[in-house]
Amino acid sequence: MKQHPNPLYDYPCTVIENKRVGKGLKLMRIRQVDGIIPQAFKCKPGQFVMVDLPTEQFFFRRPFSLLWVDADGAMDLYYKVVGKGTTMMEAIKPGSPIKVLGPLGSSFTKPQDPGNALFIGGGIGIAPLYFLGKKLQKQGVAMPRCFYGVRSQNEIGLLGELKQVFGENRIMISTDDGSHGTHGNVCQILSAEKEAVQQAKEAYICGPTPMMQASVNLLKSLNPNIRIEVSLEEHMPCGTGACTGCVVGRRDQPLPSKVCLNGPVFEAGQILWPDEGLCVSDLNHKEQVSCSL
Amino acid sequence: MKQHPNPLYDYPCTVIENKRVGKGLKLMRIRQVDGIIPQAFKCKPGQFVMVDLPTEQFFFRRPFSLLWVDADGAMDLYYKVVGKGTTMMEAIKPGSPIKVLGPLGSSFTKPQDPGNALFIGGGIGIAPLYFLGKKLQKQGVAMPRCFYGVRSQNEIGLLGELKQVFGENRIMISTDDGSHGTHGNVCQILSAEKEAVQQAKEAYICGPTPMMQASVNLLKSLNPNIRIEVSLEEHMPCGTGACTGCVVGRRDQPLPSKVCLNGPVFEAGQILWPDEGLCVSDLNHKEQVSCSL
Amino acid sequence: MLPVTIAGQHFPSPILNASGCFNPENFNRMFPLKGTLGGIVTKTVTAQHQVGNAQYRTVELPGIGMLNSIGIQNAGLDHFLDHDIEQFREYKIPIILSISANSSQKFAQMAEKVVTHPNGKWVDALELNLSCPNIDEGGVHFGVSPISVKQAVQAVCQIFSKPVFAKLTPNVTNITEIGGAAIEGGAHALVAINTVLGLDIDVKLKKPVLERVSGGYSGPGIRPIALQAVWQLHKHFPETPIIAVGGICNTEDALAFFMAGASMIQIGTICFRNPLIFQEIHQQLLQYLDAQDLADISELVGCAHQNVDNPQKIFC
Amino acid sequence: MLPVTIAGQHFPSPILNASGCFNPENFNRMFPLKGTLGGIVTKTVTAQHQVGNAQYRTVELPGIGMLNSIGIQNAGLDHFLDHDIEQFREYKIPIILSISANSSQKFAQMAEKVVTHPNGKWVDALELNLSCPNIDEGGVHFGVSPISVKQAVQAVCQIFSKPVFAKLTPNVTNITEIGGAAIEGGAHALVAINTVLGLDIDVKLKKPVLERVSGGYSGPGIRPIALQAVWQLHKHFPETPIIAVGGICNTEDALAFFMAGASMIQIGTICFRNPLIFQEIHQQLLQYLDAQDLADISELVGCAHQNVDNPQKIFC
Ligand SMILES: Cc1cc2nc3c(=O)[nH]c(=O)nc-3n(C[C@H](O)[C@H](O)[C@H](O)COP(=O)(O)OP(=O)(O)OC[C@H]3O[C@@H](n4cnc5c(N)ncnc54)[C@H](O)[C@@H]3O)c2cc1C
Ligand SMILES: Cc1cc2nc3c(=O)[nH]c(=O)nc-3n(C[C@H](O)[C@H](O)[C@H](O)COP(=O)(O)OP(=O)(O)OC[C@H]3O[C@@H](n4cnc5c(N)ncnc54)[C@H](O)[C@@H]3O)c2cc1C
Ligand SMILES: Cc1cc2nc3c(=O)[nH]c(=O)nc-3n(C[C@H](O)[C@H](O)[C@H](O)COP(=O)(O)O)c2cc1C
Ligand SMILES: Cc1cc2nc3c(=O)[nH]c(=O)nc-3n(C[C@H](O)[C@H](O)[C@H](O)COP(=O)(O)O)c2cc1C
Ligand code: FES
Ligand code: FES
Repeated sequence: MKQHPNPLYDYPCTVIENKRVGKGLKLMRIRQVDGIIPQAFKCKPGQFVMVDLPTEQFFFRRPFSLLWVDADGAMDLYYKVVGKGTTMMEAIKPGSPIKVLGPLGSSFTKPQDPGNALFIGGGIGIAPLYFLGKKLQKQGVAMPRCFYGVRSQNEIGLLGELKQVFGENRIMISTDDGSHGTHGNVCQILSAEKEAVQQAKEAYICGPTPMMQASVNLLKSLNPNIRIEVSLEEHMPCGTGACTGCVVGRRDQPLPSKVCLNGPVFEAGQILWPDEGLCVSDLNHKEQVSCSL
Repeated sequence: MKQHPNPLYDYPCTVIENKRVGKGLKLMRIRQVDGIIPQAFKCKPGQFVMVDLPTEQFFFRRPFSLLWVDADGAMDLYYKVVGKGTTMMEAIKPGSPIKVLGPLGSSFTKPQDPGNALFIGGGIGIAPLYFLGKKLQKQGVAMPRCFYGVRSQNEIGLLGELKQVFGENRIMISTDDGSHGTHGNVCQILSAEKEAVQQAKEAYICGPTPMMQASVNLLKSLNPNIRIEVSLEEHMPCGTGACTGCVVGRRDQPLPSKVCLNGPVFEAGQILWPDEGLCVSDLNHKEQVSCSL
Repeated sequence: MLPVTIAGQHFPSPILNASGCFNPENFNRMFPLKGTLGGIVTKTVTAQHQVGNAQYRTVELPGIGMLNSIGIQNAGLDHFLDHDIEQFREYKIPIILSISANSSQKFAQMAEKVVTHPNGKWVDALELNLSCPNIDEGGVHFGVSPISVKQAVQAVCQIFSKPVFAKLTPNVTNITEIGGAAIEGGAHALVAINTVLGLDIDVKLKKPVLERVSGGYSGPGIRPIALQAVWQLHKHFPETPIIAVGGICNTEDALAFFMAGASMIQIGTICFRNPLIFQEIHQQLLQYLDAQDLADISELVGCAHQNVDNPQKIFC
Repeated sequence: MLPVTIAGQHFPSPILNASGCFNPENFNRMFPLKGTLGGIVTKTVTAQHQVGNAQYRTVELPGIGMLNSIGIQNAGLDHFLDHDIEQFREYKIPIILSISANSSQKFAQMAEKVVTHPNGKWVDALELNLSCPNIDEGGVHFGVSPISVKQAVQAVCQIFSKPVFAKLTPNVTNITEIGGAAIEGGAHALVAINTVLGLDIDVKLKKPVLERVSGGYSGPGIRPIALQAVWQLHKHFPETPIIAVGGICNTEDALAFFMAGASMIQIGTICFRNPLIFQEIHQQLLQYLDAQDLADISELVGCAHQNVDNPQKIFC
C-alpha cells in the first residue's frame, strides 16, 4: 500500500454498514478505498472527521467523533439522527461512497492513573470516550470508571460494547426517565460515588454542554485538584480552522480558540462556558474597528 | 372515480416504465395515482405537460409533449437526454412518484383532408405528430404522409410504432448520415415528393426551429395555399403563462405570444422566426418606460 | 385567523402572488384559489403597451433561482382596464394593480386613468414598481433615489385614495432610506423586495445568457437578502405594514418573514415549479397557528425583534 | 498557461483563496497547495487584536450558502508580522495581506508598520477590506462611500509600493462608482465582491440565528451578484485587473468569471465543503485551455463582452 505523506486527508471511503443501534442512533462503518495507507485512521481518541453529506446541494460537512478505528483502515462513527444532515446519513446504503476529512482536532491526554480515571459521557458524547477506553483496554492497563447518562433505556445504544470495554461493574448508567440504571442525570451517579471522584486524578467528559458544565462544577467541588478534559461541540462550517466560526472563549488568553483546531478536547479550566460570556465583542478595545464580517 | 372539476391539474403520478428506445432516447410511461378521473389525459395532440424533476434543489419543471394518452389515464412521454433535467429523468426507476402539470397549451387542428396532409417531424419533435397520427388512425380516416428527419439510424427510436400508425409506405425517413432512408435532411425528402406537397391542404411540423423554418419556406414555395401548423419550443420556466418568459414574436399583432399558453402550436404565418427579430425591444415606443425587469 | 387588514383594505389571507409570476387564467383553471390567496397582484402595467425584451428572457440557476429580463411585456393600461381586469374579478378577492412609469407625472397620469375609468373601481390597491428608469433624473432608476421615490408615491397618493404600496428594489446602499422616503410620500405599505441585479454567462457560447445581459435574480437564493431588508424596514418603521417578497419557497420561509416584520407575503419564482404552493402555505399556516395556540397571524408579525438579546450589538 | 502578472507581481496561478476562508496550517498538511494556489490571502488583520463576535457566528443556508458574522477575530498586525506570517511563507507563493481599519489614517499606519517591520518584506500585496465602519464618516462603512474608499486606498498606496487591491462590498447602489474611486486612489486591482448583507431567522426560537442578527451572505447563492459586479467593473474599467470572488464553486463558475472580466479568482465558502477545490479547478482549467487550444488563461479574460450582440441594449 502507498503511504500518504500527510496525515490529514480527504478520504474517499465506502460505507460498509449503517445500522440502527437504538432510538435514532446509528452506527456507520466505513473503509477508505484509494489504496493509501489509512493514516487518517492513525488517529487518537477525541479526534473527529468531517463527513461530506450525500447531496449535490450546498451543505456544510458534519463533524463526528471517531468511535473506533481498525488497524486496516475501517472506522466507526456513532451518530444520532437530529436534523437534515444526519437524516441524509441515515439513508445511506452499504456500498455507497462517502468522503471523510480527517483526522481533525486535538485528542485526550492518556490518563496517568487510568484505574482511577473518570469517564463521563452524555448521550452521543460517549463516542470518543469509548474510543479512549478501548485503547486502554488493548494496552491492558487498569480500566477507568465510566459514568454514562442518557435520556432513556432505548437510547443507550452500545451497552454491550461498553460493558465489554469498561467491565460490567465499572460502567454506571443514569436515565432521565429511570428506565435503566439510576433514575436521574449523570451528576447523580457521580455524587453517589464520592470516593471514586475524590480518588481520581483525571476526568474525561463529553456530552451536552450543560451536562459538561454541571459535571465539571461537581468534580471541582469534590476534588479541586482533579485534571478535567472536556470535548466540546460547536457549529463547524469547515472543521479545519479556516473559518473561525466554531470558537470558545478562553480563561487564559485574550482570543477565543477554534474548537475544531485547538479542540475539540480542552482542559476544562481553560475555557469559558457559554453563560460565562463565550467571547463577546464588548471585550474589543474601544478604539479598534469592530466589524461583524 | 371522482371527477375533477377542472381539466388542468398537477397530477401526482407513478412511473410505470422508463425505457431506452434509441441513442439517448427514452420512453416514459406514467399513470396518475390519486383516483381522480384522468382529465389531464383528455388532452389533444400538441398539448404538453410540465414534469417536475426528482430533486430537492430548485429547478424549473421541464416541458414535454404528450406522445400518447390511454383512456385509463396512463400516458407516454418520449424524450431525449440532453441536459441536467433529462439526465435526472433518465435515472428514474419504475415505481417512483412523479408530478406532471397539464394538459397545457394549444393543440393541432384536426386535418380536413387527412389523407393528403403532411406530417413533418425532426428528431424528438415526432412526439406530438405521432399522437395526432394515432388519433386519426383510431378514427379510421385516410392516413397522412409522415416525413421524419433524424441524425442517424440509432436516433429513430419509435420506427416500429410509427410504421404501425402511418403505414409502412407513408412514412419517409431521412438521416443526416445516410444510415437509414434518404441521406440528407427532411427538406430533401419533401422536395422529392413535390406532388404530395402540392396536393396537401395542411401540414403539421414539429422539430428544431431551423428545420421548421426551412420546411415552412419549402412548403410555401411549392404550395402557397397550404395551411401550416408548427409546434414551437422555448425555454419554459412555468408553462402556465405566468412568467412571460417563453414568447414568440407575431406577424399579426403587436405583442409577442406566450408559447406555453397561446402555443405551442401556431399557424406558421402568424409567427416571426428568431432571425426575423423575435420580439426586440427596439419595437417599444420611444416615450415608453423601458425596463429590463 | 389569517385575514389581514392593511390601510383599511381587508385581505382574506396574508398570501399574495408576486407581480409578474402569476397567471389568473391558468391558475384559476387549476384549483380554486379563492380563500387561499389574499389578493391578486397583476403583472406590472405601463401606460402604453410594451413588447418586452428579446429571448432569452430567463435563465434557470439550478439550486438558487433564476434571472429574468422580461421587459414588462404588457398590453398597456387601457387594455388592462378595458379587458384584462375582468379575469381577475372572477377570484372575488382584492385586485392590486402593479404600475410602472418613467416619471412622477406619468405615474400620476396612470393613477388618474385608474380613477376615471369605469372599471377602475375594481382596483383595490396600487403597487408601484419603482425599478424602472426615471427620465426626469436622467434615467436613474426610481427606486435608488429617495427623492424620486417620494415624488412618485406622493403623486399617486394625491389622486388614488385607496392603499398605495411602494415596491422597493434591493439594489441600493440603504433600503431603509428609500423605504422612509416612500412612507413620507404617503405609501400605506412597503413591498420588499424586487429582484436583485444579477448576471449569468453561458460558458460554452462565451456570452451572457440573457439577451439583455443583466437581469433580475429571484428565487431561494435571494431569501436572506429579502429577510434582511424586511428586518431593517420593520425595525425602522414598525408602524408601516410590510409585504415581504423574495425567495419564499415554503411555510418555514413564510414564518421567518412574518417574524421579521412582514404583515403579508408574496410568492413568486417558486410557484413556477409548484403552482399549488399558495394552498400549501395557507393550510400549513393555519396548522401552525393552531399548534402554537395563536389566534391571529398578526401575533407573529415582527416577534423576532423582541428576542434579540442585545439590540445595541446589532450593528458593527 | 495559468500564471498571471498583476501590477508587476507574478502569481503562479490565477486561483487564490478568499480572505477568512483558509487555514494554511491545516490545508498545507492536507496536500501540497504549491502550484495550484497563485498566492495566499490572509484572514483580515486589524491594527490591534480583535476578539470577534459571540456565537453563533455562522448559519448554514442549505443549497444557497451561508451567513457569517465572525467579527474579524485576529491577533493584530504586530502578532501577524512577528509570528503568523511564518506559516504562510512555507508555501513559497505570494502573500496577500488583508487589512482593515476604521480610518484612512489607521490604514496608513498599518501600511507603515508593514513597510517598517523586518518581516514586512514578505508581504507581496495588500488587500484592503473596506467593509468596516469609517469613524471619520460617522461610522458609515468605508466601502459604500466613494470618497472614503479613495482616501483609504490613496493613504495606503503612498506608503506601500507593492500592489494594493481594493476589496469592494456589493451592498451599494452602484459598485462601479466605488470601483472607480478605488482606481482613482491608486488601486492596482479590484477584488469583487465581499459578502452580501443577509439575515436568517430560527423559526423555532423566533429569533435571528446570528448573535449579531445580520451577517455576510456567501456561497453559491451570491454568484449571479458577483458575476454582475465583475461584468460591470470590467466594462467600465477594462484596464484594471479584477479579482473575482463570490460563489465560485467549480470550474464552470471560474470560467464564467474569467469570461466576465476577471484576471484572477478567489475561492471561499465552497472550500469548507471541498478543501480539494483549489487543485480540482487548477487541473480542470489546464484541461480546458488544452481542449480550447488556448495558450494562456488571459485570452479568456473578458471575452464574453465581445459576444454581446447589441451592447447598447444592455441597460434598460
Ligand atoms: C467535534 C464534534 C464531534 C461530534 N461527534 C458526534 C458524534 O460522534 N455523534 C453524533 O451523533 N454527533 C456528533 N457531533 C454532533 C454532530 O455534528 C451534529 O449532531 C450534526 O452536525 C447535526 O447535523 P444535522 O444536519 O443532522 O442537524 P441540524 O441541526 O439540521 O444541523 C444544522 C446545522 O447546525 C449544525 N449543528 C447542529 N447541532 C450541532 C452540534 N451539536 N454540533 C455541531 N454542529 C451542530 C450543523 O453542523 C449544521 O450546520 C459532534 C460535533 C462535534 C463538533
Ligand atoms: C412544448 C414543448 C414540448 C416539448 N416536448 C418534448 C418532447 O416531447 N421530448 C423531448 O425530448 N423534448 C421536448 N421538449 C424539449 C425539452 O423540454 C427539453 O429538451 C428539456 O427541457 C431539456 O432539459 P434539460 O434539463 O435536460 O436540458 P438543459 O439544456 O440542461 O436545460 C436547461 C434549461 O434550458 C431549458 N431548455 C433547454 N432546451 C430547451 C428546449 N429546447 N425547449 C425548452 N426549454 C429548453 C430547460 O427548460 C432549462 O430551463 C419540449 C419543449 C417544449 C417547449
Ligand atoms: C419572471 C418574473 C417576472 C417579474 N415581473 C415583475 C413585474 O412585472 N413587476 C414587478 O414589480 N416585479 C416583477 N417580478 C419580481 C417579483 O414580483 C418578485 O419581487 C421577485 O421575483 C422576488 O420574489 P421571488 O423570489 O419569490 O420570485 C418578476 C419576477 C419574475 C421571476
Ligand atoms: C467565514 C468567512 C469569513 C470571512 N472573513 C473575511 C475577512 O476576514 N476579510 C474579508 O475581506 N472577507 C472575508 N470573508 C468574505 C470572503 O473573503 C468572500 O469575499 C466571500 O465569502 C464571497 O466569496 P465565497 O462566496 O466564495 O465565499 C469571509 C467569508 C466567510 C464565509
Ligand atoms: S469550523 Fe471553521 S474554524 Fe472551526
Ligand atoms: S413558460 Fe412562463 S409564460 Fe410561458
